[in-house]
Amino acid sequence: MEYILLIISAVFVNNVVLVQFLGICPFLGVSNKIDTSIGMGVAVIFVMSLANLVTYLIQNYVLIPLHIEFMQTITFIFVIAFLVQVVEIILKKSAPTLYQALGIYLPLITTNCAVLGIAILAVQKDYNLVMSVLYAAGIATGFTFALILMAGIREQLALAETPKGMKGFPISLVTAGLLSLAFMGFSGIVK
Amino acid sequence: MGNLKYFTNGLLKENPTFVIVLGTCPTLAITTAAINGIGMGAATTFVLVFSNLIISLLKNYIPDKVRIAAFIVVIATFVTIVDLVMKAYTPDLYKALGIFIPLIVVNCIILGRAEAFAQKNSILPSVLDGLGMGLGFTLAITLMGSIREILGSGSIFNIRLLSESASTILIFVLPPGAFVTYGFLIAIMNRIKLKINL
Amino acid sequence: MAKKLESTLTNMILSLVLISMSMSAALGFVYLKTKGPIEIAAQKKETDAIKQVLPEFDSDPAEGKKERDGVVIYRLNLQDQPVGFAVKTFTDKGFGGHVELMAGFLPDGSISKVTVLSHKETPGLGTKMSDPKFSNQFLGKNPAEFILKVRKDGGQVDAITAATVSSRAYCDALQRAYITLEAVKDSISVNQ
Amino acid sequence: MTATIVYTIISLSLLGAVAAIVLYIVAQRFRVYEDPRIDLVEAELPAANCGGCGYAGCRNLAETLVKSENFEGLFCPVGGNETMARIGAILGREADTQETRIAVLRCNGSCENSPRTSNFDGAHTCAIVSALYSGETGCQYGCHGFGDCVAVCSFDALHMDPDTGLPVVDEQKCTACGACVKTCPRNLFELRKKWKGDKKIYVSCMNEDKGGLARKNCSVACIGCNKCFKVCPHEAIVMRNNLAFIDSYKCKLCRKCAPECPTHAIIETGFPPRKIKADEKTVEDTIIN
Amino acid sequence: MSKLLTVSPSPHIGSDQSVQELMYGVILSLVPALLVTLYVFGIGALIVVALSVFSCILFEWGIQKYLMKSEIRIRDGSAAVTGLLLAFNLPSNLPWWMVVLGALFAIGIGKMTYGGLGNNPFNPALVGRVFLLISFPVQMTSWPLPVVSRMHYLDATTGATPLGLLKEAVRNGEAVPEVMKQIPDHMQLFLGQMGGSLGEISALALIIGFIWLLYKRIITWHIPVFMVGTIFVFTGILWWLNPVRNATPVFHILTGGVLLGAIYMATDLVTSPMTRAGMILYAAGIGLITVIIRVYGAYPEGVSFAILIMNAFVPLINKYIKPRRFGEEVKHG
Amino acid sequence: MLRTFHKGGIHPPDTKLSAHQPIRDLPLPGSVAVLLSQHMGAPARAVVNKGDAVKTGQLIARGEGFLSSHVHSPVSGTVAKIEEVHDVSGYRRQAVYIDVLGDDWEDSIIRDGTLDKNIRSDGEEILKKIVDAGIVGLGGATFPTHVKLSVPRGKEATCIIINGVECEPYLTADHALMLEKGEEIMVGIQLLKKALHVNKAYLGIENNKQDAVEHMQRLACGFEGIEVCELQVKYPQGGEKQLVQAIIGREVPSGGLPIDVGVVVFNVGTAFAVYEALQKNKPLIERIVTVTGRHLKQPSNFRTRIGTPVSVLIDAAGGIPENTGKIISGGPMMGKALSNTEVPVVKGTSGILILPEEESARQTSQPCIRCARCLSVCPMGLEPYLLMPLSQQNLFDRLEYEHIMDCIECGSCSYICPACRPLLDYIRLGKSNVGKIIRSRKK
Ligand SMILES: Cc1cc2nc3c(=O)[nH]c(=O)nc-3n(C[C@H](O)[C@H](O)[C@H](O)COP(=O)(O)O)c2cc1C
Ligand SMILES: Cc1cc2nc3c(=O)[nH]c(=O)nc-3n(C[C@H](O)[C@H](O)[C@H](O)COP(=O)(O)O)c2cc1C
Ligand SMILES: Cc1cc2nc3c(=O)[nH]c(=O)nc-3n(C[C@H](O)[C@H](O)[C@H](O)COP(=O)(O)O)c2cc1C
Ligand SMILES: Cc1cc2nc3c(=O)[nH]c(=O)nc-3n(C[C@H](O)[C@H](O)[C@H](O)CO)c2cc1C
Ligand code: SF4
Ligand code: SF4
Ligand code: SF4
Ligand code: SF4
Ligand code: FES
Repeated sequence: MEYILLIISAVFVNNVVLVQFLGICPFLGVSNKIDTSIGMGVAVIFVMSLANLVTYLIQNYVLIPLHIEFMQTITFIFVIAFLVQVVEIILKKSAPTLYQALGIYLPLITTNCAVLGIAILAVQKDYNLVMSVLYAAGIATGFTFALILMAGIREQLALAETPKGMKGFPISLVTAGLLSLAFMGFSGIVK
Repeated sequence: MGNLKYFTNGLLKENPTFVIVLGTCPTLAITTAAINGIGMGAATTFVLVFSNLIISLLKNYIPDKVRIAAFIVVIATFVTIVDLVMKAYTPDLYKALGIFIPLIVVNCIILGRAEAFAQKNSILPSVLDGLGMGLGFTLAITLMGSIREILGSGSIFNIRLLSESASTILIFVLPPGAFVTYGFLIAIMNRIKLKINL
Repeated sequence: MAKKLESTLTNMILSLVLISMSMSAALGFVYLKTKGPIEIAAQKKETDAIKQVLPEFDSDPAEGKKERDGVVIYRLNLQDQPVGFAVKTFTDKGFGGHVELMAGFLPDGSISKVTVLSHKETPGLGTKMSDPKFSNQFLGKNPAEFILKVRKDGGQVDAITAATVSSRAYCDALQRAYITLEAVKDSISVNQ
Repeated sequence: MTATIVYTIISLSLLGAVAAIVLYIVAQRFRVYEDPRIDLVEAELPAANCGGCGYAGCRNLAETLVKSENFEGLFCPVGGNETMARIGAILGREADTQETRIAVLRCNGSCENSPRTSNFDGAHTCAIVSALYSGETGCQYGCHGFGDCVAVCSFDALHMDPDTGLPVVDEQKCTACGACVKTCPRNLFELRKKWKGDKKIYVSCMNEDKGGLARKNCSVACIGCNKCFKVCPHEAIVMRNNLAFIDSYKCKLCRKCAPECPTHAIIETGFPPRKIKADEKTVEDTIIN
Repeated sequence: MSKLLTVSPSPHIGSDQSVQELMYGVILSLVPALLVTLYVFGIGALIVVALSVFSCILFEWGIQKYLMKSEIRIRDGSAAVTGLLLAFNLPSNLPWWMVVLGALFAIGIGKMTYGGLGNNPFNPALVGRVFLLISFPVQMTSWPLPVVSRMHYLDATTGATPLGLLKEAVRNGEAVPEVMKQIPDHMQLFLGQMGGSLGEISALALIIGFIWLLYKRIITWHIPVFMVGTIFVFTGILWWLNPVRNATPVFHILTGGVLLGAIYMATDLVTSPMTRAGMILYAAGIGLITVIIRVYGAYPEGVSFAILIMNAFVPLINKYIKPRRFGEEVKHG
Repeated sequence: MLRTFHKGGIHPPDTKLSAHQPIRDLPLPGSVAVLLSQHMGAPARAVVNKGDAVKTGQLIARGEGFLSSHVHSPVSGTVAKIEEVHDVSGYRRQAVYIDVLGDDWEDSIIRDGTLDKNIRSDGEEILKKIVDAGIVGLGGATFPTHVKLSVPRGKEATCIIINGVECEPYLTADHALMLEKGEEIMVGIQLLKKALHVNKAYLGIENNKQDAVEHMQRLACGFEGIEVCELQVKYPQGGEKQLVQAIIGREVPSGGLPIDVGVVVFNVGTAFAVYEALQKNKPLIERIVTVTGRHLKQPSNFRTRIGTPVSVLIDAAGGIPENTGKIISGGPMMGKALSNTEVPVVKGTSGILILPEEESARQTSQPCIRCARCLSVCPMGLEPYLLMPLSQQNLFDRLEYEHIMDCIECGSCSYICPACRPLLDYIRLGKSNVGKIIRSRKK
């Protein structure tokens, strides 16, 4: 039950993008087509879970024993960037089709602050290894979910006549705002 | 004069917040109050200036393959420095900004500038660019913070403008208000830019 | 522009290690420099919070500190005369979950002042817990006779409009503080 | 105390070293070759992604340019010769230099010249009118005036003239991308050689009807009378289906043809005004001939 | 013949149902509910309705004229519908400036930023309402008592809505059947004897409007019926499992704007799916989310949020649920 | 419940003004212009020259190639010229102009008007005579009938369906024909059945023509294997895919033809033309044309020689009304507006409709309110509201994916749209663009 609530909370109630404000740049950047959103989403789910796994290990088996918790930021981001780059290079060679579908989003993920943010948050929340990875997966699913909803709306807007001044970022942000307004309805479901 | 344009560039023409639209997370998350904007802006500017400085110094000694890794180390160092310093000397602000201080590392503006500018330019322009970008960012998020604080809490820089019991438009300090305010500010900026160009 | 270093293995390792080394050296240095101030800041915060809820004192809060069930009790003196107790208390019944209060109790058991240390309540609703309009009603009340419950639940506390949940949580935390304080009151002394 | 600093330095350096080694190995083992020149070429292209070259965006053209042996048939109309020369330099090849060109509208059937014979009332696009019927004027070849070409020009080089109801090309802005040529359902645009000072001479008509009919439907139609054809000393004019066409690459701008045209269908621009000749023939004379 | 013939592509005739007719039809169908609300809430209701409709129209006009510099289309009636429905979602003692602000948010952000009628992904009236609910929770959740506060506007005596009472009771661990004793019975709920937003009170009046809308073919029955049905089924299951902790399904349907939402807000043509199957999925989604929010969430009533959330799904629904094409996947031997 | 097709459909007002007008012979015009391209496919090649004398029914142009059709002289007289004339689309096309002199018919044509039920020819001969008579579908598409009768290899016809639906408002030509020439049509149907070697035929008639239903049902008793189906009124029931579904419940697959479900559809006029060709040796030189309009003095059904200018028809019906705004060849849903009244009648002209000015102008288009009405009336299950902007933005791949090529251009979507959007205008444009792409891909 605890795990289920964790997931529901991560996906809907405390949606990364709409409530916690993490990973907004890629959210605005790659949400213009549903297909790309799905690609990006899957890539993020994969990288985030992996990143949380690794950062959990680093935190608990390196930083804490050595009493250098202040090195958290630098080691985490280093490891994440490193992971992303290795995954990208490997994918490109060994699974070119997968790379075509997902790999092109990988470089975008390094600068997605959700990945680092969630790694740090998971540490702050004192999750165990399983919870930490599950949390990351849930959050990334929430990210994907928001991305796909947004992409659907934006695909529809592309066929309609948006006023000139609002085209592009402004309309996307307003839409995100209304989306987040709607999601406020979920507040209180999970503490 | 020649170098000045590197500085002014970031203020309006290539304002990271309103024009390039990067570093959006802190822009949305911490702008519930104007003072947070200044704090976040100062921290970011510090990191920007120093990382631009170091990277433009070292650019020829970093092989391409490890470029990003090296940049990240440099940036993360300065971020951690800011983090520690703020924790020590401005604990309240540190608490308000929360996780977004360490996240300056991944603020797309910084890495973006390192990649796009510092890596290709010499020291002075890089520093000026960092300063301009940082200032542009600071101004932008302080503006957003002010608007949200005035409308949402009825105060500015924690100075109350309305009586305690007056109703304020709460939504502006909540997530939806952040998105909407940001959207409209960009729209207005686009308009102003058009007008100026004309 | 001078030529860039090639991406050979040695170059890569060398440059990355050198950069890491110098950067981490700088970092370590700053860490050591700020370590002290950070601790002081944390302590100062604690003291400040206590200062807000009690009249003037001159004893060190770290002495005469006792913890039980997550509630921290400080006994404070002025010139060896008891000034009162500061109780750092909490509840999980807030609208957003965890709420932490610092409550000051005078030696006679009445409440001197309460401040909110941390909470996750909704801005504009639950956040009104910190407003004097709400918190002032507890001043001078002694929980022994003052029922720490909102009126809806048969108590004497006027809830915040549209934020009964937060008001209840506040009362709950205070009640916890009072009960814990009563239980350990006698076992702590300044000159331990 | 100092232990912390030591740990810090060691752990980070170790991390750096390991990262460098792994990255190096992985990069070596999993290398995928991509021609770096593609990026260089793409950087030269104007990034308008207009498709004027016939490829799906600038990068696509860049890839093709890098792969291809020579530049035959590959040309960026927006960037023009300069760009192609620079790309040629990057790739070490000769770029085909093409004459700069400009779009010209070959219709002069303004509301006045070509009276309406019906009112169209449907979606306002030339493509739809054209698919539906012969158009609002009697001329089956002329401009519908609903401005599909204006809408498609991504360089803001076309505007409707409210008086004539015809599109006007802005010579400064036109990049000869050819979008309008492809779009106009009546095929009224032609990319012509661009002379200095925007000098041009062309037959502003596409009407292939016989003289009388053409003239009935539009007062400035080419009636196919052959006069210009006969007078041209450079064999630049061809007659096809009752219609004269001036080849812009053969034309030497001698200006002999224009005064001959009884319907003033030949348009000259960019020249100093000429003296009016007394013995101009009327249109009716010519048709009777 | 002197005049020129007109030429246009086929078809050459058109049906006589226009956008205006649809919108004015909706307004007309709201008249019974309006009358009930005027009877129950009196002056306050009148002020809120008039103000809301007027400001919506004014804002739309102003934005079209001065900001978009486009054709003025206020005569199509959609702004009036938005205004009316927004008012129907507010308490009758809401301060006037909040009503105006709500209208500004509804029209300005919910509708005109997207280019006006037909382009908005979210229901403007609900955007306005939820904006107010979140911004001014105190004012938006204190409801004038029915009938007694008729002659007052701002200083009306207030009380809780039936759902508010229910939520409160459940939070405190009281048994639902006990609470129900303080709450008007089903018949009173049906006729409109309860506190609440202007338009959500009388089920009867809303159903009369629904029948009129169906008769005029302005909406189809699918969304309202499936939405109410889903709510009935889910609350029914919960009630059957534990009647002490949950209210009856009929209670859920008659309270908190379920009918108003189902008949007028979920059916908004612009923000609902295009296909029948899509509509059913959408309606069921709204029903489900409503129940979740009501039973587990912070808000006592969830219809507005549920509709807005499902509005966000509409583009996806339209993209993946297509009408059955003629001649698709037919196999003949 | 009466039978009808399942998906979509609309109910425009009937307005069958000329419903009970008898068929009248239009007086011979002074001259005619016979277009060489009156059918789907390649234009016919003229076989007469300027100055030649021709008799009524004489072959004047030969259809060459598989998809083409012969053209016969509808009048007797001399060929004045072979030149262009405006066709319905306003473009000029080649036509044979004939100055009328008397009414001198080819000798082989039997002109006695008696009913001849005696079928003498076998299938092959029927097909040949249909080719010789230049018969094309008279239901509107003017598809050469002999092509339809040559069922492609691998497919098999099991029945034929005769289209007496006439679902377009205003038009009554088929209705009048059924009332007056019912038996001839029945014989024509038998001939068509024989040509296709099937023994079942259905005749579909909508129940707004109750008299025709009853009349034909009575007649059908005298013929074997003909079933008259009364159908519930709904536009576009006359569309062949809809009709096939309404009558035998089968759905023609997307992109397919009725023959894919074993059916061939013919118009009643076509059946009558087949009767005349076989039993009377008469080529297709005249047809019934409805001339109608609310302000017209005398809405009528005329037996009209091909090539007669539209103006002559209108004059015969009482002259062109004062406030005429639009003249349509065909019905109000699918007909083409004319820019000129000198357009000659062709084999496919089923009616001339005159609309007054106030009904001519389109309503101004408003933004789409996503009401889904277009989608729910589309008989093909398409999404017109989506196709229109896709077509405006030239997104051809999406258009193809959204089945734009299935659109039968019935106009139901534009008709119903409360925002008066020109949906079909853009869909048609998109269709032609996508069609081009598909064709170029096949090459
Ligand atoms: C989004 C949202 C946030 C809320 N936040 C709080 C809160 O922080 N504190 C609180 O006591 N009530 C909050 N409430 C209100 C509670 O749900 C509940 O309705 C209220 O406390 C009941 O109290 P009342 O009887 O005073 O109206 C919130 C409601 C919503 C919908
Ligand atoms: C390209 C094309 C090919 C056709 N081929 C055949 C055919 O092989 N057999 C046949 O019976 N009908 C054929 N038809 C005729 C159609 O079945 C149909 O009768 C004709 O398109 C007119 O129908 P409509 O008036 O419903 O548009 C063909 C039509 C087209 C457009
Ligand atoms: C929308 C639509 C409506 C049609 N309505 C009729 C009609 O009412 N009567 C008719 O005979 N044909 C109608 N047709 C043409 C038929 O689809 C079909 O082409 C014709 O019945 C075939 O017979 P024919 O080849 O003898 O003309 C319609 C076609 C379409 C696309
Ligand atoms: C049946 C029907 C229901 C409507 N419901 C709403 C509604 O709930 N909220 C609203 O703002 N407008 C509503 N409108 C008006 C209009 O569709 C709405 O303003 C558009 O969403 C604006 O683009 C409705 C219109 C109709 C015809
Ligand atoms: S030139 Fe061609 S595209 Fe342009 S308005 Fe005329 S007909 Fe239309
Ligand atoms: S579209 Fe035509 S006018 Fe515009 S730039 Fe291209 S060639 Fe020139
Ligand atoms: S015209 Fe085409 S899209 Fe419109 S209703 Fe008819 S078949 Fe459907
Ligand atoms: S009928 Fe018209 S308004 Fe309705 S969805 Fe279709 S196009 Fe839009
Ligand atoms: S700041 Fe760019 S993703 Fe968060």
